[in-house]
Amino acid sequence: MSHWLSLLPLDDTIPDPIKTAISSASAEGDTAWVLTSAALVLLMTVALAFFYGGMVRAKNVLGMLMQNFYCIAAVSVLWVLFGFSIAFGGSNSVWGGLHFALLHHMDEIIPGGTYTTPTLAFFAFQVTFAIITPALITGSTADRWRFGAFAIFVALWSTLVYDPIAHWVFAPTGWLFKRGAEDFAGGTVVHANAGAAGLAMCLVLGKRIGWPKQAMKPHNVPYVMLGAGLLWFGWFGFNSGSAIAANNLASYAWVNTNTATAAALLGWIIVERIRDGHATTLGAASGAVAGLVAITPAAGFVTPYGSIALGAIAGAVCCLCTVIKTKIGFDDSLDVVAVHLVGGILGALLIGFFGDKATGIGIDGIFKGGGGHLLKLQAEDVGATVGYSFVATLIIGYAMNLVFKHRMPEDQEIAGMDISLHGESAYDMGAGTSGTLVGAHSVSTPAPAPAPAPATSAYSTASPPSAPSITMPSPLTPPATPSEA
Amino acid sequence: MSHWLSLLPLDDTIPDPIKTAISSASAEGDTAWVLTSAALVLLMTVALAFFYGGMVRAKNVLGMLMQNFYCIAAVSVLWVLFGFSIAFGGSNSVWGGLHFALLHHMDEIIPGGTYTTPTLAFFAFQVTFAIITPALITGSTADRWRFGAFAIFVALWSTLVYDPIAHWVFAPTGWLFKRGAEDFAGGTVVHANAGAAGLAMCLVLGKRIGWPKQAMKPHNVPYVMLGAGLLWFGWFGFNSGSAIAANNLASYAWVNTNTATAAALLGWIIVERIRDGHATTLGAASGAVAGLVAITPAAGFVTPYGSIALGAIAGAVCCLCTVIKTKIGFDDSLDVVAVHLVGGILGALLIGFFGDKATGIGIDGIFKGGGGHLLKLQAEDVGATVGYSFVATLIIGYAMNLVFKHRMPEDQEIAGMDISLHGESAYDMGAGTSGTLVGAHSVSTPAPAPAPAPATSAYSTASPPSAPSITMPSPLTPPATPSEA
Amino acid sequence: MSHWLSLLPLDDTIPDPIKTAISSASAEGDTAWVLTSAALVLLMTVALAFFYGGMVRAKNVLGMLMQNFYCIAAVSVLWVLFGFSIAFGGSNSVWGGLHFALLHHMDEIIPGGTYTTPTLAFFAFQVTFAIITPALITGSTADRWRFGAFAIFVALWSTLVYDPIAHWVFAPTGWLFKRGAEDFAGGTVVHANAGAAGLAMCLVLGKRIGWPKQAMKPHNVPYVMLGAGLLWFGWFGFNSGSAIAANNLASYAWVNTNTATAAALLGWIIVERIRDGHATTLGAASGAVAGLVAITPAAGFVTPYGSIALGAIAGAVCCLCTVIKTKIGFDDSLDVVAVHLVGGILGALLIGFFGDKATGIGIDGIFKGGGGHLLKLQAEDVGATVGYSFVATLIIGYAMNLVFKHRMPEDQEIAGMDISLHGESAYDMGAGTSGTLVGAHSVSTPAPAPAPAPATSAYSTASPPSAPSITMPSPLTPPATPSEA
Amino acid sequence: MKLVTAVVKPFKLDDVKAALEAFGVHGMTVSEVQGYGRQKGHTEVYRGAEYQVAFNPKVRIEVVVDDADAEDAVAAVSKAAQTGSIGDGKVWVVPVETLVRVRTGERGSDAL
Amino acid sequence: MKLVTAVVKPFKLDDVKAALEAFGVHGMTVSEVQGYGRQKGHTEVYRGAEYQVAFNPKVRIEVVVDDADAEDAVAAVSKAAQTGSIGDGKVWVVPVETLVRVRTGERGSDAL
Amino acid sequence: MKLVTAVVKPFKLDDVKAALEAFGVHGMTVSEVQGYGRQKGHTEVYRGAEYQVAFNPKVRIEVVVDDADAEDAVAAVSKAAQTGSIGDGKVWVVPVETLVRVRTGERGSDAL
Ligand SMILES: Nc1ncnc2c1ncn2[C@@H]1O[C@H](COP(=O)(O)OP(=O)(O)O)[C@@H](O)[C@H]1O
Ligand SMILES: Nc1ncnc2c1ncn2[C@@H]1O[C@H](COP(=O)(O)OP(=O)(O)O)[C@@H](O)[C@H]1O
Ligand SMILES: Nc1ncnc2c1ncn2[C@@H]1O[C@H](COP(=O)(O)OP(=O)(O)O)[C@@H](O)[C@H]1O
Repeated sequence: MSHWLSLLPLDDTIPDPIKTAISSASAEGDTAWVLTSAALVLLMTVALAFFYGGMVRAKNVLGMLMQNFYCIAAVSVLWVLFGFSIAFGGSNSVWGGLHFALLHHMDEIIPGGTYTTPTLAFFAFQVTFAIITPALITGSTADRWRFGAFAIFVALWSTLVYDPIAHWVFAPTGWLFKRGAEDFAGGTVVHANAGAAGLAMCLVLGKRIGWPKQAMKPHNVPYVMLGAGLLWFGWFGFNSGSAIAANNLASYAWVNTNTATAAALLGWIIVERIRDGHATTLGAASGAVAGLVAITPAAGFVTPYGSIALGAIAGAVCCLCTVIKTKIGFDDSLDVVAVHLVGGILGALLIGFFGDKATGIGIDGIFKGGGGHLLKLQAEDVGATVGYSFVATLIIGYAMNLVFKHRMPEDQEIAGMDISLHGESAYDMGAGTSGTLVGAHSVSTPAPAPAPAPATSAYSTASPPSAPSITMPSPLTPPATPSEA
Repeated sequence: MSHWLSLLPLDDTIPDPIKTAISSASAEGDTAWVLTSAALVLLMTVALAFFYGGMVRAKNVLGMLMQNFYCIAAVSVLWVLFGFSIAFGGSNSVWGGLHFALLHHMDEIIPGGTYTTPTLAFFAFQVTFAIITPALITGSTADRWRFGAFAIFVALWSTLVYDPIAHWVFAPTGWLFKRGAEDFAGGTVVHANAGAAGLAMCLVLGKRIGWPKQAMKPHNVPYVMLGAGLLWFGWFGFNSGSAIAANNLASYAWVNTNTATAAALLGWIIVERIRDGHATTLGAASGAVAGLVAITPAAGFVTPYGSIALGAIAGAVCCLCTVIKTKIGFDDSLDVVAVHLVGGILGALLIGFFGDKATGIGIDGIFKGGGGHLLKLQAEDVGATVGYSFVATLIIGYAMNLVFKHRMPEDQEIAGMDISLHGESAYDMGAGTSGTLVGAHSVSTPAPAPAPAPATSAYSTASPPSAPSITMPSPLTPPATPSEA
Repeated sequence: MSHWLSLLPLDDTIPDPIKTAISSASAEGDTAWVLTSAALVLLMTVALAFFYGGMVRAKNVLGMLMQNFYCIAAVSVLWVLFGFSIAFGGSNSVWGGLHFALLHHMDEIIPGGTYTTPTLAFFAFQVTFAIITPALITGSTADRWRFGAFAIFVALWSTLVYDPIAHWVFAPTGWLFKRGAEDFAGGTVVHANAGAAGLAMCLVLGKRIGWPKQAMKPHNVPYVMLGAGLLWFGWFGFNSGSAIAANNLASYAWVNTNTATAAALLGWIIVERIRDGHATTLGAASGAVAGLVAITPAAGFVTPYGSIALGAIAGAVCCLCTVIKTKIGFDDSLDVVAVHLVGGILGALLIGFFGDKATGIGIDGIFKGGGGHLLKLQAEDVGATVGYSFVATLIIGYAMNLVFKHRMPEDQEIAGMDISLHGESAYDMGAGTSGTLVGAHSVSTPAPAPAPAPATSAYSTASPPSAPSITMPSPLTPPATPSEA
Repeated sequence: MKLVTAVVKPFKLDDVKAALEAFGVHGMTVSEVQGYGRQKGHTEVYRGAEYQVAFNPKVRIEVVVDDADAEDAVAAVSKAAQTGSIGDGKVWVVPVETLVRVRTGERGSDAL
Repeated sequence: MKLVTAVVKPFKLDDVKAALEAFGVHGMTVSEVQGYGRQKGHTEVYRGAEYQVAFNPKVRIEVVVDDADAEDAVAAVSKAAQTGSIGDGKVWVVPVETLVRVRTGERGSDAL
Repeated sequence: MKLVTAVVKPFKLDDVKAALEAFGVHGMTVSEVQGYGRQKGHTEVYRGAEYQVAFNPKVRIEVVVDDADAEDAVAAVSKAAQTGSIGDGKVWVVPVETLVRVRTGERGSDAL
C-alpha cells in the first residue's frame, strides 16, 4: 500500500494558496470514492453472510448470518475504541499504540500517510477490512460453534491477530510495508490471514457430526449466487478503493479486479467440466470469489492482460484444492483454505511474476525482467502473515477451550444452530405447525427456561391458558369478539 | 441541516475566475457523492420491502413488497409534480409553494441553500427521503390494508404530512430549521414522523384477524437479514450523503452511522440474551435498524465515541419497547413504533446530551457543557413533528374510512394479500398443483371475473377448451405436435 | 453519446498550469462517479439474473443464474482481449480495429473522446454495458438452451453483433453517432439490440416443451422484485453514469431515470388493474424495467416532466405487448421482446417528440418545435440496429445449429436445467432425500459417468462402500468413532 | 387399531390438536397437502396470462388410535375442525394391523 | 369405501385430475413426495464432492371413493398417469371404514 | 399386500433405505412430515414474543410389500430407524387390496 500519493499535476509556478485550494477540490472527488468504497466493503460482509448462508444446511442458515452480522457490530465498536489505533497509529513497526484510541486526533494524517481524504474517511474504509477478515473464518467453522464462544473469539482475534498484521503490512510504519512487500488491498492481511486462521480453528473445533459421510449440500444455491454477485460488486470498493483516490490507479485496480475475477470463474468451471462432467453454478460463484481473492494483493501492480493469467490460474488451482480436505480429513466446511488461504497466497506470490510498474506504482516482477527480488519480498510477506496467523489463532483457540467449550452439545448441533442457539426458524411456509404464541417477554416477567409449558402470557387476562380446549373459538374467526379495534 | 456550506479553503488572494473554476471542480466530487447517495437511499426502500417482507407470513409477502414499490413510484411522480416544491420552494416558513413545481427553475439554488451540487442532484437526493417515509408506515399496517385504499393514502399523506414537515425542518426557510433544531438526516422528519403515522394508522385499521393469539412468525428470516444488510449499506447515503458534500463532515456522518448501528445491534441482542435466553438474528437485524434510526438525526452532530453510547441506548430501549404493543393491545405489526418512533425521538433528544461542535457544525449539548438549550430545541422539534404527524394522519385515515373501507374482507385477509389483492403466489416449488393456464388477456377480450370456468383462450384454436379429457396428450410430451417451431 | 464534454467554467485568463491542475482536480470527481457507476452496472447483470431467475420454474433457476454469470465472465475477458478495441478503437466508422487490443494504449483518449476520466475508467464503464446486453437475451430463451451452445453463442454474438453496433452508435467515430442519432445510454445499442436478438433466438430455439398449455409460473416472485429493485438501483449508474462526469447532465439523467421508471410502473399496473382485475407485483417489477429501458436512450435529452409521459407510455404499451407472443405463438419466455425491444424502440423514437435541449445537450424534438428531423434520425438508428441485430443473430443461431444442437434433449428439459446441465439442485430443505455423498473428485481419479453406483471414494479406507448395511452406525451419531479430530 | 386421517384447514390444526389432547391422544403426524373439491380455488394472472388454481392448502393429520377410541376420535376431530364453510375437509378411518414404537419395539396399544 | 392412493409423475397431475373428473370424482388430496424405485436418480456435484440422489419427485394423490367405484377409479388413474417410461408410479387401494365430511358431519357416500 | 408406513427421524432415512434394500425391497415413497408426541418440541422467540413449537420434523416412508414380507419389513425398518431416544417414531401396517404398476398395468406382487 505504498501507493497513496497525490497524482495532481501541480506545477511549481502555481501560488501556494491556489495549490491548497486545488488540492482540496481534488480531495472531494477522492473522498467521494473512498466513502463509496467503504460502503461497498461493508456490504461485502453482508454478501459473505449469504454466500456462506446459502451453502450451509437450512437448519444452520441463521447461525451463519448471525456470526457475520456480529462481526460487523463487534469490530466496528472495537475499532473505534482501539483497533484502528493499533493498526495505524504510532511509529513502532510492530504495533501502532493508542494515539488514535476512541478516534481522537482524527484531524491528523496517520504516520507516513499520503492520502488526501479526511482521516475519518480513511478510518471508514479501513474498518470495513477489519470487519470482513474474521467474518471469512466462519466458513471453515460452520454449523458447530457456540455463539458465546464465537463472540469472544472474534474480539480476541481481531485485536491480537488482525490489528497487528494490518499494522505490519498496511501501515506505512509497519515492518513488512517498509521492506517493500506489495499487498494492494489485503491478499495477505485479509485473505491468507483469514484462511490460515480458518484452518487453525477448524482443527481446534473438530469435524461436524456426520462429516464427511452425511450429505451436507447447500440449502439455497441462489443465496450463494446472490452473495457472490454482491461480493463482486463490493470488491470494486475493496480493491479500487484501496487507491484511496479516484484516479488512474483506481481505474487499473477496477479493471484488474473485474478481469481476474472473470478469468477465475472460467478457470474454475472449465476444471469442473473436465473433472466432474458438469460446470456448476456453485463452481462459478466459487471461481469468482477465488479470482477476487487472488487479484486483491495484485490489483494495482499488474496489467489487465496479466490479470487474465493470474485469475485463470487462481480459479483452476483453487478448484483443484477443494477436494484436499476430504482426502486429508479436516472439515474446512466451506473451503476457506482452498479459496482464501490458497487464493491469497497465490495472488501475493504471482505479483512476483506478473508485477508491472506500468500501473504507476510498484516494481517489475520476473516476467517483466525485474528478477526474483519482488518474489522474495512477497514470499516473506506470506510467510510472516500466514505463520503468525496460524500459530496465534491456534493458541487463542486452544486457550479458550481451557475455559469453556467451543462446540455446541451434540443434540443441539443435530437440531441445528437456528433453533438451538438463536431460538428461531429461518423459514415458515405457513403450514400450521409453526407454533403457538405463549407470551410476550418483558424485563419484569423474565423468560422461562425453554420448556413446553405455556408461560404466563402478557395478555392472559384476555385468554387464560386454559382456553385451548376444543370449544374455544378459532383464533382466525373469532365470532364473539370483534377483530377490529 | 444547517450544515451545507462550502468548506474549500479559498483564500481571498485568489482571483475570482480561478475561485469559480476551483469551486466547480470541487463540486464534481460533491455531486459524485450526492448522486451515489441518492441511489443508495433509493435502494433503502427496496431493502425495507425485504426487511418487512421477510417478517410477514408467506401469504402476504407480495402485498408487502407491492406497497413499498408503489411508494417509490407514486412519490417519485408526485415530487416532480409538486412535492419538492412544497418542501423546498419559497420563503414561507410553513410551506414551500409551487415555484419548483414540475421541476421548473432547476437552475436556481433553493432559497437559503448553500450546497455546491446542481439543484437537480439535490432533488435526486431529497426525493428518496420522501419515498421511504410513507414506506416505513407499511410495517405497522401489515397484512390487512386494501391496495386501492393504501394507494390513495400514500398520495394524500405524502402531500399533507411529509412535504410540510420536510419544509419545516429541512428547508432553510422552515420554521423549525430557523429556530435551530438539529436533525442531520431526518430522525424527526422521516422516522419519528413515520412512526407516529404508523401508530395512527394501526389504530385506524384495527388488529389483524387472529392477533395476538395466532402464530404470526416471520416467514423468511434471511430476507429480513438481507433487508437489514442493504438498509445498513444504503443508510451511508442517507446520513453521510446529508452533508451534501464529500468532505470531513460526510466522513463524520459515515463513521457515526456505522458505529451507532453496531452498538445498537449489540445492545439489542444483549437485552434479548438476558431477557429471553437467546440472542436472535431477528434481534440483530432489528437492533441494527434501531441504531440507524437513532443516529440519523445525530450523525453530523456527535463524535464516534458518543455514537457508541447513543447506539447502545437506542438498541436496548427499542428492544424493551417491542413488547409494549402486546400488553396494551395495538397491532403495530412489525414494530414501527418501537423502532422508528421511539428510535427517532431518542436520537433527536440524545443530541441534546451528546451534541459536540467538534464535528464542525452544530452546538454543544449537556455533556459538553452546552447546557439544556439544545435539548429544549430538540424537544420542540420532536413535539411539533410527532404531534402534527399523529393528528394529521388520524384525520386522513378516518376521513378516508368515511368514503370506503381500508380493510380487506375477512375471507380475503385469511387467504392472504398475495392471492386476494394481487392474484399471485409468491412461491411455486413446482409440485404440479400450481394451476392451469386458461387464457391470455388482451384489451379486446377483457378478463372474466375470477371464476373457475376456463376463459376463451388466445390459443384455443390449437387446443379447444374441451381438450382436458383423459385422452388428451400430455402437455409435457406432445407426441403428435412437434414442440419446436 | 455526443455529450462528453468538460463543463468546467475555465476562463481564458487563467494560466495554463492552473487550468491543467483544476481540470485534473475536477476529473477526480468524474472518475469517482464513473467508477461507482461501472460497479453499479456490473451489479445490474447480477440483478437481471434474479429478475429472470425468479420468473422461471424452480428446476431451472440455476441454469438461468449460470447463463448470466457466464456472460459477465466471458465478455469481461473478451473485452480486454479485443472487444473494447472493436467498439471504441480507430477512426473507421464501421468497426474500431485492434489498436486497443489487450488494453494497450490506455494512456490515450479514444478517438474523438471528450471525457475527463482515465481511459481505463471509461473501459470499466463500457465493459459492463457489453456484459449485460447478451445477458438480456437469456430471458427469451429460458429453460431450454444447452450451456455449451450458449457459451459459444455469447462469445460470437458479443463480437459480431454487440461490438460493431456499439461502435456505430457510441463511438464518436461511428457512423450513426456521426449522423447525430441520440442514444444517451443504450436504448438501441443495448435494449432494442438485445430484444431483436432475443426474438431471433427464440425462433431458432423453438418453444419450450409444454408451452403455452402447461403452467409456467414464476417460482419465486420475491427474487423478481429483488432483481427489479437492484436493477433500478444499478440503472442510475447506467444512465446517469453515461454523462461520464458528475455534473448537471448526470443529475438530469438521474432524475429522468427515476421519474420515468416510476411513471412506467404506474402505467403498467393501471393497465393490469383495468384489463386483468388485479395490479400485480410482477407487473410492478415489469413496469419498472420497461420504464428503465425506455428512458435509457432519452435520459439526457428530455426534461423530468417529459419523463413522466415517456415512462407512462412505455409502461402501458409494454404491458399490452406481453400477451402478443401467446397469440402469435413464439415462446419469448420472459418477454424480452415486449419489454426490451418494444421499450427500447419506444424510448428512442419518443426522443423525437420529447427531445429538449434544455438539458444542455441534444436538439429539440417535435413537441419543442424542433420538427421531425430528430425523429427521422432516431428511426434510422432504430432501423439499423434492430435490423442488423435480428438478421445477424438469426444467421449465428442457425449456423451454429448446423454444427450442434442448441436444445437440450427432451428428458433433460423436463428434468430441468439445474439437475441436467449443472448437476445441482437449487434448494434443499433438509428432508433427508437430498442424496448420499459417494466421493470427492480429483484429477487423478476422474469422475465416473453419472451412474448410481458409488464411486471409489476418497475416504473409502475409513468407510468402505460396503458400509451401508443395516448394522452400520448412523453417520449422525457415530458411537465408536469420535466425531472430533 | 385404527388410523384416523383428517384433511382440514391449516389454521384449524391447533384446535384439532387441542381436541385430541383433551381426549387423551398425545401423538400425531402432520403433513402439508393441497386439496381439491367443492371449495373453489382462485385465479392468478402473470403478465396477462391467467391461471386457474383448483387446489387449496390443507393439513393432513394422521393419528393411530385404539379400536375402541376410533369413533370418538373421529367425532372430536370433526368437531374441532369445523367452521361450517365449504372446504372444511374430510376425516376417514382405515384399519391398522400392526403398530410398533421404534424406540422400544413395543407393539399395539403399548406403542401409543 | 376405499382409499385409492396414486404416486405419479408431477406433470401428470392435471391429466389424472381430468380423468377423475370425467369419471365423476370431484375431490382429492395431493401431496409432494419423493419416490425411490427402478427409475434411476441423478448425480450432483458440489465443489468436487459427488452426491448420489436416489429419489425422484412425485405427487401422491389420495381419493376416497365408493366401494363400487374403486376398480374403475384405479383404472382411470392408471391410464391417465401412464407415459410408458420407468417411474410412472404405483396405485394402491386400502379399505376405508368410516368417512366424514367435517363441514356437515355427513358420513359414508354422502360425505363425498 | 400390505402398506408399511414408518414415521422416523429424517437423518435415519438412509439407514432405513439400506435396511430395506438389504431385505430386497427396492421401492418406497417418502414425504416430509411434522410429528407431535412424547418428544418435546422447542421454543422460539421473535422480538420478545415466545412461541411454543410442539412439532418435530420427521420423514414418512411408505412401502408396499407382499403379505409374507410385512412382518420382516416392519422389523427391518424399526431396527434401522432406532436410536433409542424419544421421538424415534412409529411403524404401522395397513392392508392393501390392490396394487398397480402404472407403467405396465401389472397387478399385485408383479407390480412391486
Ligand atoms: N374424494 C376425496 N378423496 C380424498 N380427499 C378429498 C375428497 N374430496 C375432498 N377431499 C378433500 O377434502 C377437502 C375439502 O373438500 P371440499 O369438497 O372442498 O369441501 P367439503 O368437504 O366441505 O364439501 C378437499 O380440499 C380435499 O383435500
Ligand atoms: N414398494 C413400494 N412401495 C411404495 N411405493 C413404491 C414402491 N415401489 C415404488 N414405489 C413408488 O413408485 C415410484 C415408481 O417406481 P419405479 O420402480 O421407479 O418405477 P415403475 O413403477 O415404473 O417400475 C417410485 O418413485 C416410488 O414413489
Ligand atoms: N398416535 C399417533 N399417531 C400417529 N403418529 C404418531 C402417534 N404418536 C406419535 N406419532 C408419531 O411418532 C413420532 C414419535 O412419537 P413420540 O411420542 O415423540 O416418541 P416415541 O415414539 O419415541 O415414544 C411423533 O413425532 C409422531 O410423528
